[in-house]
Amino acid sequence: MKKIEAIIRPEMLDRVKKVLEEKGCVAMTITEAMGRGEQKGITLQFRGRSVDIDTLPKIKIEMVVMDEIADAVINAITGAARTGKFGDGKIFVLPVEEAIRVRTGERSRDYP
Amino acid sequence: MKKIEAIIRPEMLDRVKKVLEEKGCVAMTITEAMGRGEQKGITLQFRGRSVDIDTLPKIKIEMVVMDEIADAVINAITGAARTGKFGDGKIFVLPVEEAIRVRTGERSRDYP
Amino acid sequence: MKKIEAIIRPEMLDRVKKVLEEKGCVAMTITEAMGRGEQKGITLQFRGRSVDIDTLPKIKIEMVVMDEIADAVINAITGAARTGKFGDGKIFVLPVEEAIRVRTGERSRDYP
Amino acid sequence: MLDSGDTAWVLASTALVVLMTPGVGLFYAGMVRGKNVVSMIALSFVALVLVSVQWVLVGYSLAFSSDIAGFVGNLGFFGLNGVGMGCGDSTIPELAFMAFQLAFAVITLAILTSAMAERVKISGFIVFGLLWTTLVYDPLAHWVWGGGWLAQLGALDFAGGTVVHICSGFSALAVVLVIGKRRGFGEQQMGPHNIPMTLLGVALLWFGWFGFNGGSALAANGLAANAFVVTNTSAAAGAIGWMAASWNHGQQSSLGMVSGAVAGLVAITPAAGFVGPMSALVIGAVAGVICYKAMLFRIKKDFDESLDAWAIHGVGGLWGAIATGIFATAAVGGYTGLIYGNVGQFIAQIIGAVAAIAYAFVITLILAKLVDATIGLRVTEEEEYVGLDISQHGEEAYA
Amino acid sequence: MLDSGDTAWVLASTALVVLMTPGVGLFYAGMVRGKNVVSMIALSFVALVLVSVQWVLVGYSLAFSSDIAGFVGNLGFFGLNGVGMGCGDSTIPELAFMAFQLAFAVITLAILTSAMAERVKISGFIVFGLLWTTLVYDPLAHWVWGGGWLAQLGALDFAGGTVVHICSGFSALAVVLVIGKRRGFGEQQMGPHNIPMTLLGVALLWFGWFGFNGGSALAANGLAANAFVVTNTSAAAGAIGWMAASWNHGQQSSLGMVSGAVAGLVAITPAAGFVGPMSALVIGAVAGVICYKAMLFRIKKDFDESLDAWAIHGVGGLWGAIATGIFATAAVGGYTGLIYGNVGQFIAQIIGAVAAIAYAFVITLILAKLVDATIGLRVTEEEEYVGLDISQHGEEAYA
Amino acid sequence: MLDSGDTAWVLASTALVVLMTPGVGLFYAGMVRGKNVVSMIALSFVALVLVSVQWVLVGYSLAFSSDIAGFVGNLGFFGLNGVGMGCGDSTIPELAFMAFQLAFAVITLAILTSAMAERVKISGFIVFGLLWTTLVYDPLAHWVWGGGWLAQLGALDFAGGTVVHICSGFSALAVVLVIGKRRGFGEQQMGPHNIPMTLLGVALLWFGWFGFNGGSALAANGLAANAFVVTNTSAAAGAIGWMAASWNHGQQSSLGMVSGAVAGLVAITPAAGFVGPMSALVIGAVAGVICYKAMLFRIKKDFDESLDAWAIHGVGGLWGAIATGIFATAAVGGYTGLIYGNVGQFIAQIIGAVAAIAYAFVITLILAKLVDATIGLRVTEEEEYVGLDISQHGEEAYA
Ligand SMILES: Nc1ncnc2c1ncn2[C@@H]1O[C@H](COP(=O)(O)OP(=O)(O)O)[C@@H](O)[C@H]1O
Ligand SMILES: Nc1ncnc2c1ncn2[C@@H]1O[C@H](COP(=O)(O)OP(=O)(O)O)[C@@H](O)[C@H]1O
Ligand SMILES: Nc1ncnc2c1ncn2[C@@H]1O[C@H](COP(=O)(O)OP(=O)(O)O)[C@@H](O)[C@H]1O
Repeated sequence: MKKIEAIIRPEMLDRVKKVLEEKGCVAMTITEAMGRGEQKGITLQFRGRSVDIDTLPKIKIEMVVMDEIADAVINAITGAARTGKFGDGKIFVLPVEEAIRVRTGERSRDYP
Repeated sequence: MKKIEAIIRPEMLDRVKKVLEEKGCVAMTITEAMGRGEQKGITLQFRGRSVDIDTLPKIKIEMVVMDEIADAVINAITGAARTGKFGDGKIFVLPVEEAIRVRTGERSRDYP
Repeated sequence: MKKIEAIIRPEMLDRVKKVLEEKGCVAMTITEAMGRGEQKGITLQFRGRSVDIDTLPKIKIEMVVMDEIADAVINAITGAARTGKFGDGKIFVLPVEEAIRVRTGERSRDYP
Repeated sequence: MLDSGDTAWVLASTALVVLMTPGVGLFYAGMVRGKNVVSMIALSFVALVLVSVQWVLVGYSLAFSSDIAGFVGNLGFFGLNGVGMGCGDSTIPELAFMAFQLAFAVITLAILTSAMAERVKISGFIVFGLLWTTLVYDPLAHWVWGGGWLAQLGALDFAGGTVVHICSGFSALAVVLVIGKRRGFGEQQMGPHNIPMTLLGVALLWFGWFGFNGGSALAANGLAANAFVVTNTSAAAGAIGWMAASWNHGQQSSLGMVSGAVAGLVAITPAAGFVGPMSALVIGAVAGVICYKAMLFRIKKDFDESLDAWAIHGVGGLWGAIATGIFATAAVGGYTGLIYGNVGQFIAQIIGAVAAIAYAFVITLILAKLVDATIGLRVTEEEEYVGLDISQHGEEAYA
Repeated sequence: MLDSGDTAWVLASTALVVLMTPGVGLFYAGMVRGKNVVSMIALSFVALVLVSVQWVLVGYSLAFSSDIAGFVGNLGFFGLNGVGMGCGDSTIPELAFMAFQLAFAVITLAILTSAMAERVKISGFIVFGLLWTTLVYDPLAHWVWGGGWLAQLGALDFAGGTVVHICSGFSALAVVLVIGKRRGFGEQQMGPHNIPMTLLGVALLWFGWFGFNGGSALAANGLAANAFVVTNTSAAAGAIGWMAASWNHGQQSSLGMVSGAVAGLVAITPAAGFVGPMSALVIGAVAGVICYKAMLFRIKKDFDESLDAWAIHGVGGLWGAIATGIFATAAVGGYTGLIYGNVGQFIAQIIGAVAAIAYAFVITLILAKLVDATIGLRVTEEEEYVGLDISQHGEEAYA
Repeated sequence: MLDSGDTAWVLASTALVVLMTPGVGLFYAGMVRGKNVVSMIALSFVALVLVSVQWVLVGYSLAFSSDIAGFVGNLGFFGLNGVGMGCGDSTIPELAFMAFQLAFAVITLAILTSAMAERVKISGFIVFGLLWTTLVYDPLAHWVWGGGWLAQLGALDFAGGTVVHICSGFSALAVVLVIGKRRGFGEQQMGPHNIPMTLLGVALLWFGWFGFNGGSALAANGLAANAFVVTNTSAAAGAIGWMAASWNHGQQSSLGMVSGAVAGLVAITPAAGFVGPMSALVIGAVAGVICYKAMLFRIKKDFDESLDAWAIHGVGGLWGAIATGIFATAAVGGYTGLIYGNVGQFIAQIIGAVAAIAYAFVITLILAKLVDATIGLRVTEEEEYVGLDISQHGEEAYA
């Protein structure tokens, strides 16, 4: 079982959700965040001065999925969230040991 | 050492906190999130049309705990956060390799 | 590859960012959170009554880094975020299995 | 004959009172949860929209045209027939008076939305609101201001303590009995989501109240100035009263302070043209204390009338009506109260208040039950859970 | 000779109209994304600041001093030369009239910022705004109110349906053609970030509009009262009209309701001193429906004029101008419209509206292209991406 | 004899000035951190509540009853004794004048809360505020407006440049010396948490200022119209002045623009009844520049008077007092200034300003130290850390 953490552009959220839905992956948790990558944000030019926009708004999608579909999810997100420009985001895959469904109390090592 | 990520209904937070306090578990980090499970949110009926409420507000509780008490914490949360209806949430357990206390700089593999 | 989750005082964010930049670590994701440690927040005295301030605002910094530099990052954060008083925060280290750069689709087990 | 100064003041006052209705919306909306904010403000706007039309069509006529049996007006002014730009034997145009009164009818319904917070069905509210303003507000306004039986009895109500505040406050209580508590009430936190919004609402209310009370002199004269001054004084005293009464409960909440101010504003409303500033200090301070106690009582009784239209407007209005009978002084408005030995006035005030309470409460109960039984007054459980903003308006307050 | 009541009312009205400009800012700012909030409010303040200075220097003179060829005033009042504390043959000081008119010039530019939302360069806006108010607004105001050719033709515009609303609304359309769509328009969600802010903006607009229309009587009299009443009536009817027209699209959005109210306010503006309350019901309700349809049309045409200055102010103003020619009744303002058989008035209204549309659209197009080609009207792609708050103002709305 | 138009205007103006106090609250609250928002707005409300009561009890009497040694009034009007609905030899009711003056006393204390932002103990503020309004504001108001020594000297202050702005601004400086910096000042980011809230506050201030200055004519006449116009002109010019002065520092911040506008409003306040619109352009523009420089100076000196009551109200008021002595023209208010060769007026203005600065600064210093040494003016370190909203009010602004 994997946790997929995708940090994407906020304006790409709708597209990503749609693509994932088509793959039958609907369960997710979404958080607002601020972030920057190796480019250190964006640099704007003002009359000869350059101003760093330190961090930019991002959306973090967290999905816990079975090992088998992790790759498909990653590819779906990557495809939908890409613009090809700096700031498109990153996806991280973390191991999950167990998942519990609160409604029923079910516990499982290879949900969800 | 485990990280317990519980995604629960916002209105259950107070109960969950209380139950955990009774168990002596007070340290936690709380984030607001939006989420949906396999049901894809809630569907409302409006004059023959059905409207999907895509994602609903959730609270994410993160607690890093010693392996020994993880189960107790999970059970406490599950018990307190349950209404028995869809949307009650999920708990995920992730491995943690190390924990550092900023105040003192102490590092430990089985805190917290 | 490690994920470093540092929960710090909001007012320390600027310092922490600066110290990390000096070390060449700029990529990060920042989230607002509420938290409490073992002290259960802060207790204020009002005319003989004591009032618990349950949770206090915190900032969560998430950085995925190569194993080699994890220690340096941890030390940098610890140094910059410390006031020596309760509430300084914690840092947790989690294993990351894979990282994907959305812009290019590159996948790697020891980025970032 | 037209007096341009009086007209300027009444028109300005009318604008101020109209602004109070969104003010009520903001005041309330700050105190509900984030998922019902749009709804709460929208309800006030709906009140403004509905009553604005109802009033020019029939409301003004029911309240102010020739009297039928002391109970209600006839349809003589239907569609503002005969209500024109002229002044009759007043100093302001009839249309200005009509507009000023319109703003009162509007806000009375807006205050009442307190009782439906976070659970009312928008269609149910529209139907209920139209019935209520027609069958509860309009007759009551007629009783007191339109030459009805309370006017004949000599009950005083300068700017609407009975007509506006008792009426909306006790109607709110009746509505709560029908619509019931919000799900989770008493178990979950349902605290205010945005206190600055509520404080802004109070700022607009305090500001607008100068028109509410000051404009009720229907002239720009010494009486208006007196009403203006006592309004401000009572508001301040109300805030102090509430703060003092709640002091030992620890820190001083801003919501408490402004609730006290509103209580003071409510209580001085019926008295504003009959008492002086020193009486206003007393009236306001007592209002702050009483309304605070009423709120505690409401909480103890477990009524989910949580924006406190009853505790503040109902109880504050009741106290104001009585206080008018106590403190009225000939020097201000030509009438005397109990402290000058005029028991008759005191009794008239009590009769007026009690009659208004009974009428508003009973008719509102019937209307609410009627609407609830037919088209429904309350949303479904799931609609309530996701919040009225999404379920009733398809909107989210904040993105 | 000075009438203190008239003066009190016009000064109060002027203050109300000035408040409308930040009202427009809040109204718009609630509807944009969180990264352009400061920008949107600031644009209204910039309009207030710029036009306040331009108007006392040259604007008032161009609009109201002696006529040149029916087209524009001369520079006789340059720097308010000869505009003083006296009343001439009016009942209010010349300076009061000047200030009242200033507030109209200000808000007209503020309305126009709709078309530049989330993409305008602040320096470009400053230059464009100064040119536009001087070359588009001032002549148009002269045509209608300053004794220009439309005034001579007999076209009626009580409070600015043509001068303010047609002018800003159709100019907005022209600006959009030059400045283009926001990046991502039609693909990404660009919904409102703070609906309560928009509702607060509408509250201030509704409130201020009493001064806008009521004050346009330039006296505190029956005509002012009539204008006041029809304003409120049309606003309410507009809300109902829009709600009814959009009903089958599901729940009732609060933004729809208040958009309808603004449509009603716009449409009654030119008519407020010429029609009675029952006509206002019709004018408002029709405005709600028409402006809603105009918005749908605008969406279908894929115009990114998303705060709908065109659909609401432009189309609403057009309908109001025509409606004045239909419903004007001698009983209110001394003029009659089509329903009383006066075809001439109806035609004059249409000529006036069409001329204003053509003039505003064409000159705005030219000015916008000019500014765009020189200093630039639009920010760079990256500036737009991070948002105007950061890129143009170096500020973040919320921390 | 009563003039209804004058009364209408003064009552409306009073309402406007009362609204400015929550306006100050919102203006300030937007600029503090999210944990001190309720506190910042509440401080303004506390000022409104406290001074409203103090003024009717003793404040009005100390300021306006018969003179004692040119320094202060006596207690002749204690509890508004003898202040009634009649007009004396004015055209407005005494109570209306009293209420108008009340609103000035209120806002002066509210402005002063700048100096205590994010660190004041609520109980300390209540005690300090009562002492300060009684011992600093009331005498100063008497000196200038109540027939005290500055009035006798011939110092001009039309609407409170000295009484309100110098007084609050320089008092703020004194308070900061006693209360000290916020913890972390200069090290941590303490930026504005909600700029739209601040802009809304400015909108209410600008709006209310028309009553502040226009109402100070105490009549609805040409003088009021002049005051109204120069107020708007100076505000706009102030914004432009500040923007120009800060231009080379990159983008144009909205906070800079509105700070400049407030500076312009402050500076024109003493002059509004003595100068014409073209002088107002100069006064405002210079105010924008000077106050911006004062802010830079304040930052350089590392004073944590970060909401800039001193830089904007203090320095702006000082410049306004001097500017009155420079630009006063007989054509407007009957007095002449330096540019007409009247050196005496210029000197009187400087004496008045310096005396007010000295008095306000010294007495405030003493009072602040006194309160700080007894019940304490500042919260504890932990209370400051969690924020005043939680620690002083038990509330959180946003949920
Ligand atoms: N190493 C990292 N650790 C945590 N978050 C990261 C890391 N790298 C990128 N991010 C997140 O992803 C977002 C986009 O990253 P960015 O570097 O702009 O993408 P890219 O370089 O692939 O174009 C950042 O704003 C940040 O939130
Ligand atoms: N696989 C998942 N990955 C991430 N978050 C999830 C996942 N499943 C559920 N969640 C989170 O838990 C919340 C509740 O889930 P839900 O499916 O409604 O619970 P249940 O199906 O057990 O009733 C969701 O809104 C979402 O935030
Ligand atoms: N075990 C834990 N799990 C999750 N978050 C924690 C844990 N311990 C601390 N935190 C986070 O760190 C913050 C600071 O912790 P605190 O206990 O005050 O630090 P310390 O005890 O080192 O002074 C808390 O507010 C909380 O957000």
